[in-house]
Amino acid sequence: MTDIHRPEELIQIPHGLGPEDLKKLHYFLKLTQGFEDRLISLYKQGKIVGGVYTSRGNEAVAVGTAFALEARDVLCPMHRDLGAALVKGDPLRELMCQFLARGNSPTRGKDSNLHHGNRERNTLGMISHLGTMIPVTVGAALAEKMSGSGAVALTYIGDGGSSIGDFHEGLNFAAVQRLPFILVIENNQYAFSTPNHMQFVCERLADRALGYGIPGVQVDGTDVLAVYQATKKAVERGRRGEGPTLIETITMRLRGHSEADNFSYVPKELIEAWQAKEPVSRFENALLQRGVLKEADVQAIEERIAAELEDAAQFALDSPMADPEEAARGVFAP
Amino acid sequence: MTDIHRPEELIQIPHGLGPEDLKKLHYFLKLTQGFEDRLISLYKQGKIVGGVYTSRGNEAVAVGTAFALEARDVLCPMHRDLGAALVKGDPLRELMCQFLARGNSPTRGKDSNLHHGNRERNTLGMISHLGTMIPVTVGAALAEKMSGSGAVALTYIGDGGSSIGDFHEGLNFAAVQRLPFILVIENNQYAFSTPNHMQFVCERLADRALGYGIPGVQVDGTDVLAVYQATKKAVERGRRGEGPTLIETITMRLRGHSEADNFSYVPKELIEAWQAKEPVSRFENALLQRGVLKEADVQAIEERIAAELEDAAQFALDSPMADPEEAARGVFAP
Amino acid sequence: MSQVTYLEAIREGLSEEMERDPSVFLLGEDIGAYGGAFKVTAGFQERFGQQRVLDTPLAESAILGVAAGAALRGYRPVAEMQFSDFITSGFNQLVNFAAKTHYRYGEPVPMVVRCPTGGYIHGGPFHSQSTEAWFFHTPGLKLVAPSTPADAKGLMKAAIRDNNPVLYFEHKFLYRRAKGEVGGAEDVIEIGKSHTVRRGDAATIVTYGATVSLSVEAAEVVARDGSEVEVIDLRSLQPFDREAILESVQRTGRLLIVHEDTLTGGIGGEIAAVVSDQAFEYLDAPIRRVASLDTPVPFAPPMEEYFFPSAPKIEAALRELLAY
Amino acid sequence: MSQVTYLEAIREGLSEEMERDPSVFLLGEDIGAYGGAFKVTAGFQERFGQQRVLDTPLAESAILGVAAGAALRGYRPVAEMQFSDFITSGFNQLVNFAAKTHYRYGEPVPMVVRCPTGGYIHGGPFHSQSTEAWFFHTPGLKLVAPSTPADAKGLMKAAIRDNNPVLYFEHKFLYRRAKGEVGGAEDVIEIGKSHTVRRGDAATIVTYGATVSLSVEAAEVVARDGSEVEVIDLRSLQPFDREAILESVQRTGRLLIVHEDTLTGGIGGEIAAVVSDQAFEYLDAPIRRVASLDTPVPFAPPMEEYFFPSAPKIEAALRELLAY
Ligand SMILES: Cc1ncc(C[n+]2csc(CCOP(=O)(O)OP(=O)(O)O)c2C)c(N)n1
Ligand SMILES: Cc1ncc(C[n+]2csc(CCOP(=O)(O)OP(=O)(O)O)c2C)c(N)n1
Ligand SMILES: [Mg+2]
Ligand SMILES: [Mg+2]
Repeated sequence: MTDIHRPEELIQIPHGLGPEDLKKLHYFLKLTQGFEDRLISLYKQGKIVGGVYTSRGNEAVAVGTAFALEARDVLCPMHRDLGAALVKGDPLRELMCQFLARGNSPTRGKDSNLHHGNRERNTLGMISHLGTMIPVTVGAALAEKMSGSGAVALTYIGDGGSSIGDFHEGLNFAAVQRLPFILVIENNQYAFSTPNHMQFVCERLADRALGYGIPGVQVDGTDVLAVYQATKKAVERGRRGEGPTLIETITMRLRGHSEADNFSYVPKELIEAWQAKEPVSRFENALLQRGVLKEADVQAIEERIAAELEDAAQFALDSPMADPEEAARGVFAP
Repeated sequence: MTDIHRPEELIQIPHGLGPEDLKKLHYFLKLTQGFEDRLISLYKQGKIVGGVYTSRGNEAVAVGTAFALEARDVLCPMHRDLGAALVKGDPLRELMCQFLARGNSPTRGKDSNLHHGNRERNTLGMISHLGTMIPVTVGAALAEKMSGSGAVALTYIGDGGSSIGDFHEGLNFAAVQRLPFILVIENNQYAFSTPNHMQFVCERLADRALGYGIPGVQVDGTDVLAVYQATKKAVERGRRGEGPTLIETITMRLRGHSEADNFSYVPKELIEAWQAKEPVSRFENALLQRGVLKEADVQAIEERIAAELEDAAQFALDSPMADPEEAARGVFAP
Repeated sequence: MSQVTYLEAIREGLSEEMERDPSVFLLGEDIGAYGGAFKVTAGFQERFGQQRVLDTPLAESAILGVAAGAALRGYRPVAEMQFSDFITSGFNQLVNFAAKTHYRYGEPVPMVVRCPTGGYIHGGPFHSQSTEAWFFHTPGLKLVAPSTPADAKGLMKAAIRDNNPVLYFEHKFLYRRAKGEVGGAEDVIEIGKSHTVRRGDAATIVTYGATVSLSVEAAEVVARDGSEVEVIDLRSLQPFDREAILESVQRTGRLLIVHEDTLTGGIGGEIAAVVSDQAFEYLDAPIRRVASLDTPVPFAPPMEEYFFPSAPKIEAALRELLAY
Repeated sequence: MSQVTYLEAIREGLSEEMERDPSVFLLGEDIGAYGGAFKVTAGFQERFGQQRVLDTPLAESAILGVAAGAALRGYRPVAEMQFSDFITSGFNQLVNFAAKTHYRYGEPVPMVVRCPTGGYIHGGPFHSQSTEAWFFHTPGLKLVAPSTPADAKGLMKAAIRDNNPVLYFEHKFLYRRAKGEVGGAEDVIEIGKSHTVRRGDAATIVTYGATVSLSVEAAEVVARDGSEVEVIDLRSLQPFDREAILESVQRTGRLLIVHEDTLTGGIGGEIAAVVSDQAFEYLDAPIRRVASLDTPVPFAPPMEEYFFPSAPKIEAALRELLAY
C-alpha cells in the first residue's frame, strides 16, 4: 500500500478506466461529500432526529468498492458507506427522505440512516449491531452461487467491528464454501473513541485472511482508484468461483463518530497528517493535475450537485412523516 | 511438527524432565485410558445416563498441557480432557461420581461429564456450548494478571469449535490485554461427523495467531512430550507478561464422537494410520525403548490403576443419587 | 394411511417440500452425510445433493445469518440447530436481523429454524432446554411446536411456505415415541390454529409439545371421577389461538396452563394474562399453571423428574382446580 | 442532601463501591478515556487507573465472558453494554454460563451488567429496546430497573455487592431528566423490594423504569375526579415483590400493569398470572396492561409516540378499569 506519510504521491490510473469513469468517480465522491454537508446543516438546524454519522475519510472506500460492482452484484453498505449506496443507484430524494425519516422513505420512517435495502438494486439493509451483516451478506453470496447468477456479494466492517464474532464465523463460512464474497475492512484508525492499538495488536488486519485460507490485501483507503482496483480483482476472483477476498482499506475517520462527538480524543496532529490525504480533494487534484478535469469542470459539477441536493432536501422536507398507525403495520410479511 | 506418517520417529525427551516426571506422565496417560475403559463398560452396562465422550487420541494433549502447569494456574478442561482434570488433581472417586451423576459429585448430579470446576484446584467448569469457555478463561487470565499472582490460564477448543465467534473474540481480547492465556486447539480431524476440510480451508489453524499478533505453534498431539514442551514455553511467556499463545495440537479422534456414534463416516485407513501413533502406547514404547520403564513396571502400574479405578467405581456405584428436592436448590448464591 | 413416527413425519414434511420447491434447501451441522445428530435428514444429501443439504462449520450465528441472507435473496432455507439450546450462540441474528427486516424495509425473510427441543431425555442443562419464550417475546418471529406426527408434517409445510422466519420446535422426546397417521403433500396445517385433542366442560387445559400427552393422561384419570376436562394443544405459539382458548374457558370457567418450559416468564404467563383480561367474567377459579421449576435443567434422573411436569403433577393441579 | 441526576447517581454508586472494594472493576467499550457513550464513567480512568476501568475491543460476548471468568476468580466486574440492545451479541455467555454456574457447581459469579435501556429518545429499532424479559425468563439472573436517582444509586450498590449476575437496567431517557436526593455510602437498596410511590385504594398500577413517572402523572389526573390510585415501582424485576403487589391488589381489587417493553411475553404477563392465581377472590375487574406495540421500535417520532406507553394512554386504561 502507499505510505500515508507521502500524500504528494501520485494516484495511478488503472487500465480500463476512461475519462468518463474517472469523472463518474469524482462526481460520486463530491456527491457523497455534498450530501453529508447537507446532512450536517440539517442536523444543526434540528431538522434531523437521531444521530448523523458521516463518512468523512471513508468516501473513497465506499465509492471505489461499489464502482467495481455490476448492477447484479449484491451490496450491503454500512454506516460509513453513503457513497456506495449512491453508486449503487439509491436516488437522492429517497436517501434524503430516509435520513429525515419521512413516511415515503424506503423504511417508511421506521428506521433511519442507511438501514434500508432494495431487492431491485440488489442492496441489503444493515442493522446497527456490527458484524451481523457479514453472515447475512455471505448468505446472499451463497444464494448467488446456488442460482449461478455469477454475481458477487460485498459488505464492509470497521476496525472496531472486526473484533466481533460474526467477522470470524462469516468469513470462515464463506471460505469453506468458496463463495463469491468480499469483505472490506474500513480501517479508519478509530472505533468511536477506541484507537486501533486497543482494538487489535496484529500488524495488519488483512493478515487474518491467512487463517481462513483466502487472499487478504491491504490498500490505501484514501486512493479511490487503488480501492477500485483491489475490489475489481476480488470481484473477478469471485466470479471465477475461487472464493472470497478480504480487503483492508487504510484511512482515517476525519470527523467525530457522530455529529454529537467532538472527537477531542483524536490528536490534532493525526487529523492534520491525514487531512493532507483527504480522499475527495486528493482525487480531484490528481484529475486536475492530469488535465482530466479543469477548474471550470469542477465548478460545474459542484453547481450540478448543489442543485440536485437542493431538490432532494426540499423534496424530503416537504414530505410528510408516516401516519402514527403505520407503526403497527408490517411486522409480518403476507 | 513431526510428520504424522512417521510414527516410528523417536520421541525426544526434553531437558528438565527426570525419570520420575516421565513416569508420572505415563501414569496419567494410562489412568486416562483406564478410566475411560471403565466408563465405556459402565455405559454398556447401562449404568451411565447420558452420553459418554472419550478422549481416545487426545490423551497426550490433555495430559501434556496440564503437566506443564503449576497448582496456581487456572485450567478449564473441555470434553476430551479427562487427562487434564486428572493431572490437575481431581480425585478419582469425585470424577467417577460426576460421570455417574451421584449426589455427592462436584455438581451434586445437576450436571455431568467434566462440567465441574473447583476454586481450590483452580479449575473452571465447562458448559456444552463450544467457544463459551474461551472468553471465560480469558477472564480468569485477566484476574490473575490483576492480582499479580503470576498464574496463567489455559483452555482447549476443537477443530470444530475453532469456527465459533467466541474463539475470535476471546483470543483477540487476550492479545490486546497481553494476558497470560493459552488456547490449545485439539485438532483431531473431525468435529462430530464433520471433517476438517468442511470446517476450515486454511493450511494451519495455528496461523490464525498472526491475525491476533500472538505466537501460534503447531505440535504433534500424539507426542506427550512435544505437547508438554510447547505448553511450557507458552506458560513461561505468559508468566513473563508477554501475552497469550495459540497452540495447535494435531491428532486423531480414535473413537466415535460419543459412545452412541459408530463413526462409520471415518475411513478405516485413516484410523489405522493414526492407530500407529496412538498416544499412550507411543509414549509407553518410547519409555520402554529407553529403559525408563521395564515391562514389569508397566504391569505394576496397570495393576495399581486397575485397583484405583475399581475403588472409585465401587465408591460411585455405592453413592446415592441426590434427593429430588436438590433440584430446586442453589440457583442463586447466598 | 400408515403409522409413522414424529421424526419420520418431520422428514416427510421436509422432503416433500424440497421436491415441490427448488428454492428450499437445508443447512446445519452434520446434517449431510451423517444425516443430523438425530438422523432427521438421513439420506437427504444423496437425494438432493450437497448444495441443497449443506454441512456447515460449527457456527450458529453464521448458520442463522447465512440463512437469513439467502432468504432475502429468494431462497427458503431450513436451518438446523443441533440442539435448540445452541440457538443462543446465534441469538442476535434471529432477534435483530431476521425478526426486524420485514418491518424495517418490507422485504420478506422466509426461513425456518429447526430446534430439537426439550427434555425428559437425561440431557442435562445444555441439551434439554425449552427456548421458545425468548422468541415468543420477539415481534417478527413465528413459533410452532407440534406434538403429533400429523402436526409435525403439516406444520413443517406451513413453516416452509410461510414468508416469515419460523422457529420450528421439534421435541426430542417425541421423535421416536410419538406415532400416528400423517397427511398428504398438500395437507398444510395453518399456523395459529390450535387443536382441541380432548373435549370437556369441567375445565380447560392449554398446553403444547411434550406435555400434551401428559395432560391428556391426567385428564383421563380425572375423568374416571366424572369430570371431563378439555385439552387444547396450541401447536402454534406465535401467533397463538386466542379465540379457541377464550371460547373454551368461557364454557369451562376453569383454566390450567401446562408447559415444559420453566414457569416464570414462560408463555403460560401471557396466556393467563390474556384470559384474565378477556374472560374475567367467566372464570370460576384462579388460573393455575404447571411448569418446570425456575432452575436450569438438572441432569440426574431423580432431579430431572422432580423438575419437569408429569401426569401426576398435572392431575393434582387439575383436582385442586376442579375442587375450587 | 443535594439534588443529583439519575446519571450522577449511577456514577456515585459505581465510584463509592470502587472506593470501598478493590475487587470491583469496570469493563466495556469506550468507557475509559471517553467516559462511556453516555459519560457515566467520565473521569473514572484518571481516578481508578486503566486496569480498573478497562476499555475493551468491540466484542460483547468477550466482555460478558471475561467478566464472568474474572467474577469466578474473585473479582466483581461491572460490564457496560454501550446500549442494552447490544447484549444480544453476547447473549449466550449470560444465559448459559453466568446464569447456570452457581447452580451447576456452587461457585458464585458476582458480576453486574449495565444495560442503558429503553426508548423515548428517537433511537430507532436498535438503540431503544427493552431487553429485560429475555433475562427475566432465565433462572440464575437477577434484574433491577431503577426509576429514580436514589434507587439508581442504592440498587447499584446492591447489584455490585450481590454474589450473583445482576443485570442493571439504567434508562437512557431518565439519565439527565430524573433528579432527586440520593442516599449515602451504606444506603443499599435490597434487591427484590418494590417502592410504593403513590398510595391509593381505587386501583393498583404496577410498573417500573421510565413508565413510573408516566403512571404517577396519569394517577394524578385521575385523582382530580376523586379516585386515588396506588402506584408500585417494582425497582427489582427478578426477583420481584410479589407480597407488595398482592397486598395492594387485595386492597384495591383492580390491577393495571404498565411497562415500556412490548406487550406479548413481557413481564406484565407473569405479574398478571401471579395475581390472577393468588388474588383471584379479590379482583373486582379484569387485569389490564398498557405496554408497547408488538413490533420493533419505530424510528420516526410520530410512530415512536404511537408505539410507547404515555400518560394519556395510561389514564385512559385507568378510567376504563375504574369504570368497570
Ligand atoms: C455489536 C455492537 N456493539 C456496539 C455497537 C456501538 N457502536 C456503534 S459504532 C461503534 C464504533 C464502530 O467502529 P468501527 O467498527 O471502527 O467503524 P467506524 O465507525 O470507525 O467506521 C460502536 C462501538 C454496535 N453498533 N454494535
Ligand atoms: C455452540 C455449539 N454448537 C454445537 C454443539 C454440538 N456439538 C457438541 S460436540 C460437537 C463437535 C465438536 O467438534 P470439535 O470442536 O472438533 O471437538 P472434538 O469433539 O472433535 O474434540 C458439536 C457439533 C455444541 N456443543 N456447541
Ligand atoms: Mg473505525
Ligand atoms: Mg475435533
